[in-house]
Amino acid sequence: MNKVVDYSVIKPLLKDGLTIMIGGFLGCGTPEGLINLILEMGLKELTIIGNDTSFVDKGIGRLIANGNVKKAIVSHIGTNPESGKQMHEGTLEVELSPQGTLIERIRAGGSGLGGVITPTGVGTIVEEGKEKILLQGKEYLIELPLRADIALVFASKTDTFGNAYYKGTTKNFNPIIALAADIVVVETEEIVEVGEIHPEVVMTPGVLVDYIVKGDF
Amino acid sequence: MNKVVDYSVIKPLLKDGLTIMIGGFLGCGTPEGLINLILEMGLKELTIIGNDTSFVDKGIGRLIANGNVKKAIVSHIGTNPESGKQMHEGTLEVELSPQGTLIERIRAGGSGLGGVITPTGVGTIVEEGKEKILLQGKEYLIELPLRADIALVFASKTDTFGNAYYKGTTKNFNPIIALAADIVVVETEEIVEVGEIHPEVVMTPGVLVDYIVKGDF
Amino acid sequence: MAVEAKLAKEIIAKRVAMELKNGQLVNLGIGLPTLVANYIPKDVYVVLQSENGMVGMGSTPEQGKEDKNITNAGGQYVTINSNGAYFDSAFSFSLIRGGHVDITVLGALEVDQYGNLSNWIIPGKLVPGMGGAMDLVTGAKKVIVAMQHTAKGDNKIKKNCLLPLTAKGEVDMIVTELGVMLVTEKGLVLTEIHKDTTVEEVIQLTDAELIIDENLKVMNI
Amino acid sequence: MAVEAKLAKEIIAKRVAMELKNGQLVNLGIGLPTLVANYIPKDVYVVLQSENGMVGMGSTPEQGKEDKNITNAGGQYVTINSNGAYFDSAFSFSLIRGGHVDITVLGALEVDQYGNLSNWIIPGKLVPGMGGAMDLVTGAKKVIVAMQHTAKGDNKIKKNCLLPLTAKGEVDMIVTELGVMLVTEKGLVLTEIHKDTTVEEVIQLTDAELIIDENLKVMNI
Repeated sequence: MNKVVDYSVIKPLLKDGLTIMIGGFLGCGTPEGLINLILEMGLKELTIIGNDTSFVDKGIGRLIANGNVKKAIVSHIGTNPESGKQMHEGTLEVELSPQGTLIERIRAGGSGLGGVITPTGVGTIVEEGKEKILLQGKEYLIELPLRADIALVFASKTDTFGNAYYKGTTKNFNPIIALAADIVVVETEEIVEVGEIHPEVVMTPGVLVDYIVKGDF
Repeated sequence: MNKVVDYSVIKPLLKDGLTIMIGGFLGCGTPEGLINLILEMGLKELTIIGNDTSFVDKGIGRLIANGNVKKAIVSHIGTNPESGKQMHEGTLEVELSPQGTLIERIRAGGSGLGGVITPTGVGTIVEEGKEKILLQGKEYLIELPLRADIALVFASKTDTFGNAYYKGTTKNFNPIIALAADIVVVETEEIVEVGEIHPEVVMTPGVLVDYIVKGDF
Repeated sequence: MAVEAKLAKEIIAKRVAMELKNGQLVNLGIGLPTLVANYIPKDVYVVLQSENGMVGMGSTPEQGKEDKNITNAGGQYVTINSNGAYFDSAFSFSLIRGGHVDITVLGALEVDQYGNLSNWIIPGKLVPGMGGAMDLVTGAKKVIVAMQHTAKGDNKIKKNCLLPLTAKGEVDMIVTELGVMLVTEKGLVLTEIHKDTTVEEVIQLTDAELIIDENLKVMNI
Repeated sequence: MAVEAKLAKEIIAKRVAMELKNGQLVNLGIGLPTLVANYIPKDVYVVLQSENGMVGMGSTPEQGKEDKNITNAGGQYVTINSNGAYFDSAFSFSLIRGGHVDITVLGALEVDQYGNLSNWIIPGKLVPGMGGAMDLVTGAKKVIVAMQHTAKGDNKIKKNCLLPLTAKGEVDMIVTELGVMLVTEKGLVLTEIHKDTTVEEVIQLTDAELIIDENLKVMNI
């Protein structure tokens, strides 16, 4: 049950065509070592779920710029010109989901909920093709859950059991995607012994984590 | 903007007929001083939302035993014989909601979501009178959000701005009900200066808190 | 085979404990299921969840060392292991409903051959409420009912549950002092029996139609 | 009244800052709205939210003191005040969608007399995405659009937004360098104008039908 492994153990888990959730907000809190690994492997046709496509030289943005991504499910692509360019050229499919809806869809996927009932997007093109519902006199969209084959999580500190702690604004999507994928890989800045992260500050319990790699980036 | 007050300031906020959310799980993490206040005031016809009706001599259980409660929206009443007795006599209305559904309904009420789409309760009497929905081939119940006039929160430590920290299993419903009421009162074991609770361990940001009372119980 | 309740519970808890595998997240219900923790094999490491808000639940604290801020889902004082974590009820049920709990062990008032379970209400008589049971049974990967085979002379394993359900078709396994039954597409299969009982006795004490497994074994406890 | 962009933005930011009240939770969008923070009156204490995961956002760190783990929703380094708190995106949007943010200030491509807002897409040309804007506009108690009155000679305040909407009927107030407009049931009401402009000029530079408030004031900045 030793979860602490090298990148080489993660490699066979990553394959063309997978749906991958990646933590981070404009690159803050993204596991750059695992991004490196995907780049080195030259994976193709990935579906990436994350907050945004970051910048061309950072986080998810590097995967876009390198052509690894077939589809991106994100809330924002404006900081990465490559995303817009590939979208217009038809080589990248972009599904834009409002940020609060997106994170809630992932949370639903990881929490066994069948969808999200949100007012966000009502009366906009976001509602196209979606079921609407009237509840207590107000109109809502039903947004479907998201799950992934694998979640790539960044954590500041992780114990050998997988209990993870996220500093500052690196939290963002990380603790939520750790609920919503079949395999959860945590890349961490620091690995500590069990007991060094107090049960009060653990944000992702180790039971959710399959593999831990010490960040090398 | 001094939020730290005496029980006397809370008193006029509490009235007959209000809907009140109260933190705690079988009494662990319940603001007993605020329960005392309600008992002293002899409030009537309250609707109480919380995990359970605790024991006759603890937490919400004391309000039930004392006849302050008209309706309880909870997941469990089995540890308080008074609840069952009053229910059968017709003096207490009990709405039983599965625990995971109940907390998610409160979270929805506090998060602007129109409801909860859950598989829990499908095929049971819990689905009676509720809308069902088929999503991606699976049947779910739509459970409606819950909000309250006032939330009575218990916190282990709170700074003068209202940032709250909950020890151990006292968390339970507390940080969630703090999102879902018009007025939020935190009863705390310890009041500290701003800065003494690190931004990483705050579970309820002070912006959600209207009043802080030093626990006296 | 007539055994007193205490021994029956011990048999059941021992057998359920054998189902637990290394690394699993397990939720043990109040009452009999709690006893399972006493019989987990030394070489099997599981993480116990308590739905009020923790994983890595430890043993009962020594007298005088109780911490009022650390209780289990039954409201009793417990401890937490060094690899544990606390959280609020919303996250707790994200774990439960989201399929992150590998095994949940619960008692039953009735269970039937279709995997239906009734354990939260006897209308007009006893209305404890479902607590977290409905979410646990709906969300956990494997649902084990751990209970005495009969109650006050009534057979609890039914053709069809008569009491209101906790969940529909979610039970995977039933463990009693008489044996082990699996809910399968073909029906309820008796796979193990206690050494001191017979297939005939189990059939007689079971209302459900029982399929006797061709590899029927003696409970190895 | 022709002013350069920098001065226009200063006028707008100053006027928006006057809307903030003690104790409010405020979200300032990227760009012009960020400038509002520079003009908050000394006696007004507001808490700034950053939707990527913090309340109590502080000022820009000194050079060399940046912490890579503390950024704002624009990806820039920031600091946190001693009364602040960090959280994940789900909690962040519970605050936003749940009506806990008192004021959100955003820019616009277009805004109309019905309170409709367009600020996230120009189909076929510019598709940045909505980020958190749709949730902010839907969830915040008060929505203030802060923008220059016109863009490259085009009037941005329309009878009806032509671009895809960010949200329908959620805008409460529009602040430009020329004045202040409120979205009301009667229509768009001009309540304040800058001292260097005229009602005629504002009307000319506004496509929406403007109701001139009978108590029209000069912007007190």
